[in-house]
Amino acid sequence: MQDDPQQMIQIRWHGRGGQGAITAAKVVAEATFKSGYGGVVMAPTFGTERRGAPVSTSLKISREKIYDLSPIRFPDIVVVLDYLILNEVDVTVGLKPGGLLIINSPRPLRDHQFPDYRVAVANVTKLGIEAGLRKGIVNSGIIGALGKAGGLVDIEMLSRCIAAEFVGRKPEENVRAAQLVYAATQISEPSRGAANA
Amino acid sequence: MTTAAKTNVLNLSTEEFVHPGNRACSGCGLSILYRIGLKALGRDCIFVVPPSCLTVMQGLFPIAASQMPILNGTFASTAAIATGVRAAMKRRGKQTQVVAWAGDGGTADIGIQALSGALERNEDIIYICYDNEAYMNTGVQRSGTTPQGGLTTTTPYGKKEQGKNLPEIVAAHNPAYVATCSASYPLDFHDKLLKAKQISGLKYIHIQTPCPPGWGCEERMTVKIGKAAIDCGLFDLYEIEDGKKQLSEPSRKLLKKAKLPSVQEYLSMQTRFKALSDEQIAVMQERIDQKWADYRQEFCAE
Amino acid sequence: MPDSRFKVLTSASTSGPGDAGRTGSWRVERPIIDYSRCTPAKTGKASCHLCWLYCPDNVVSKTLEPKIDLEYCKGCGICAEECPVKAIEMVSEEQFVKGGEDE
Amino acid sequence: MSEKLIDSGNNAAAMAVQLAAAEVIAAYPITPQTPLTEKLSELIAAGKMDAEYVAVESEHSALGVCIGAASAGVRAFTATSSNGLLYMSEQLHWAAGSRLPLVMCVVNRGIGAPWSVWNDHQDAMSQRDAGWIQIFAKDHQEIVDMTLKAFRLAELVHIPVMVNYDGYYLSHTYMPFELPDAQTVREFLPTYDYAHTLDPEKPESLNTVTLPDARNDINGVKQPGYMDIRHNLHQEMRLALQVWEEIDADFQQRFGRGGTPILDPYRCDDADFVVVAMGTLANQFHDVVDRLRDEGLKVGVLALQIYRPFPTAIIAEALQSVKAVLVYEKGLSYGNQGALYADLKSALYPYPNRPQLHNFIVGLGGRDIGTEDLYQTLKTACLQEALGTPEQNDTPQWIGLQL
Repeated sequence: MQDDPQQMIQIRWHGRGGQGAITAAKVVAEATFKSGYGGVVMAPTFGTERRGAPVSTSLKISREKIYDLSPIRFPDIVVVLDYLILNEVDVTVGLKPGGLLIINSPRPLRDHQFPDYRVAVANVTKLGIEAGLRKGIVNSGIIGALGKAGGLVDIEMLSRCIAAEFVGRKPEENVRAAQLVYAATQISEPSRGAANA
Repeated sequence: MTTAAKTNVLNLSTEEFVHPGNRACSGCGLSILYRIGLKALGRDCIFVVPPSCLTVMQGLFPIAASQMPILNGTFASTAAIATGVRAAMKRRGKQTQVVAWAGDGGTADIGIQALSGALERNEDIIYICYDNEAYMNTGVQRSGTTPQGGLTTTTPYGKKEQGKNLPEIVAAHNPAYVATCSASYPLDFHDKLLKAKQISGLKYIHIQTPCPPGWGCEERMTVKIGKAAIDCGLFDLYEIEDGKKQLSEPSRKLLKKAKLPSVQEYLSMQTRFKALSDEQIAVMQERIDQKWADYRQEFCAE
Repeated sequence: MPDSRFKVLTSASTSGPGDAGRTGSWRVERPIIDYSRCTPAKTGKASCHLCWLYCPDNVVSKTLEPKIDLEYCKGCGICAEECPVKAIEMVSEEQFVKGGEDE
Repeated sequence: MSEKLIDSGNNAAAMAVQLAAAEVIAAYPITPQTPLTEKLSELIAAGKMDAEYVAVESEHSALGVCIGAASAGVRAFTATSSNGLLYMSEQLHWAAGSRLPLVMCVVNRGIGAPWSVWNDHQDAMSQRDAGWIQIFAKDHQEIVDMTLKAFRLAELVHIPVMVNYDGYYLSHTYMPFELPDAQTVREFLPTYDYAHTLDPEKPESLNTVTLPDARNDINGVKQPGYMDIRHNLHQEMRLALQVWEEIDADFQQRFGRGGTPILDPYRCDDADFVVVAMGTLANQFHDVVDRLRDEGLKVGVLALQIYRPFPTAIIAEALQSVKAVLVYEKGLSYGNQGALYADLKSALYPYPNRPQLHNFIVGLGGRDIGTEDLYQTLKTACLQEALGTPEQNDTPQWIGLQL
């Protein structure tokens, strides 16, 4: 997908207010920009963000400048920072068949059945604690899962951008979390055999 | 407490900063203040003035009646504009004194938000409110400081509510300096300004300012009426520095008097109070007596 | 620097007397000083000068014989009211009208 | 050295203001502008920007502080949105009338009631007659470049400039842009100068009561009355268009970006149908235009970069011979039509072969503007051969209504 200059990759992030979905998307935006994508647009949920309430953020990535800033309707990738959101929000709305669904979940991959999609699962919450972060810090870790399953940017660039974003806020631990998640992420291919997005 | 040299009429500067032939009414209390006040402030000042009698008195384009640099601004933003001028002076490394000079409407009513903000930030400005107790520039409408019972064009049967005690509202912000003055004691005002110039932070000076057309009196009575307000104990001259209140001489000397002249004498000098009933005047007198009983406790115990 | 093509007209006033014209014409009564009673004039010493202090319009001089600039004096009478020795009398302007109905 | 980075629109604006070396910043928080002034206060507190930050009690005071500072000879800046802009409306007129060279960012947002924190252009449009120059940015690069150019324009022509950009679409969105080199900016932007700086050594009374008629000054020289002063503001605001083009040319020479200071056309050269829009909406049409071009329709989009002064002759010349002009806008003059549409219609009226004009109202209070909706409505308008009555043609169509 990176070879076609016209192709745009659209990532929608689901989290809760305060979980840092925007920061995570920002880090990935920065990393993709630094990796040579000329068009990167990260647009947070527009409006009144409240701690705990479900929020979404969109990230569009392209080789060329992006002119259309309207919200993502048909994402290629959906990232879920808290598997409990799956009960509240239909996170797969518009997700292209064969698209990638990344979930932070304590449950094994087999518990997350989405036959039309590639699914990547990691226990980001647990790995974050192992990395030395306070419980509930998942935004740096989830980037590792995206790094592994998304194949957009390598983990070294992501790690550098995480370290820069978290200056003064445990940068090393945050990088370690992303790297632990990168290593632990498990991926399943779509069972209905849809074409790769 | 900071003290300043006592100025008397003989050593008061003869340098004048306001031109004759300006548009102030005949017998204007504000004119006395402005003329004498500028002698204390000197030339290194920038004035910020909202719509008020002062706007008109200062001249109509292209002629200025005053020799000071003046920024005329919108009604509600005197203290904010003064803040901006002060910030610019700081940037330019200048000590120029920034003086906001507004009426009671521009201070107690529409301008109180900006004043409160500037007080909270303790901006290094002098804020002067000349209080003629109604909107005189627009033809005598009630203001927040119009006294209870006062007749104005918008209180044709007398104002029902009590006036705001603005200096106390200001003092509750704990600024660097609060003082009250009277147009009838211009030298007291002069010396309080000299003192204010020495203090950094926000200095607030509130001046009772008789207005013959607004108060309903002969023009020649401006000074007399202002003095009567103080002599009967209705309006007091004081300073608050570091949270400590001190009466100024014209009011302090009342502490020694067993009985003050009745407020009736002051009220009867002006037609604006002719709607007051005897009961209302009695209530007013009671309030004054109580205030002075409290003052005697507060200041004579020391 | 402003562009020379632009005149930038604003209302910026410069200082000068008589913005309201010759305000002496506002007067209905004229202050007349009786120097035989006026303290500084009588004693020849700088003293009193309350007429100068209280004059709202800057038309009284701080001189041993105080002078009033009738060009601009609005005739408020504060000087007369505040004079401690009652040396100033307010006299109707009618008395100073030259000539009469014939003119 | 210039720097390529990715950041939010609000931060882009803050960095431009930092580069412009504004010395007094006064602002009051309001969504979606807040992060811009938070960033400035942070830069100042951290010693990265040498300026005074005044945390004021209202927007009215924010512009009041700027009026004071600018009158006293110092470059000042504020920013706001929506009701905050309306609350300072009186001050806007005041700043323009006293010819203060202020710059303000307005992060466009719908106006209450009912409350909306989302984007449209009604806030800026409501102030179009205040005497401010109004420019509209389409992306972060334009926010940066226009803000820098705005300071120079304001200070050359002595008219305040409002830099508008879309709330959330730009303010909170991260995208790449290039931040110019500080030294080059210093060369581009001369030191601040106000013609009537408050000065005890040269005292003037500013904004004094001004009579209806011209009046002699103390030297006997005739000075303007109120109407003459206001006429001069109008004339010089018209003339500012030319200066804006000159500034853009100079900016392009120094920084390599520019060339479209007034109109930014996309595929308009041979177009029969031209969309006119401001801000991000104009950019959103790029893909729509490409798609319709692929289908054989000669369509283009023209972004209007400066709304006041309205580039009457320039835009009329550009559009006079196309078949139809389709004005899409995020605001309107209630009880009439879109303000931009009405302006454009009046600009084209003197031209004998003036095109058909259609007005579309979109995205009020943040209502999603579906790119598909833009495509469909534009296509329909282009293919519509049978025209309705003049009144029907002239009636704005509301796109995306849900009830």
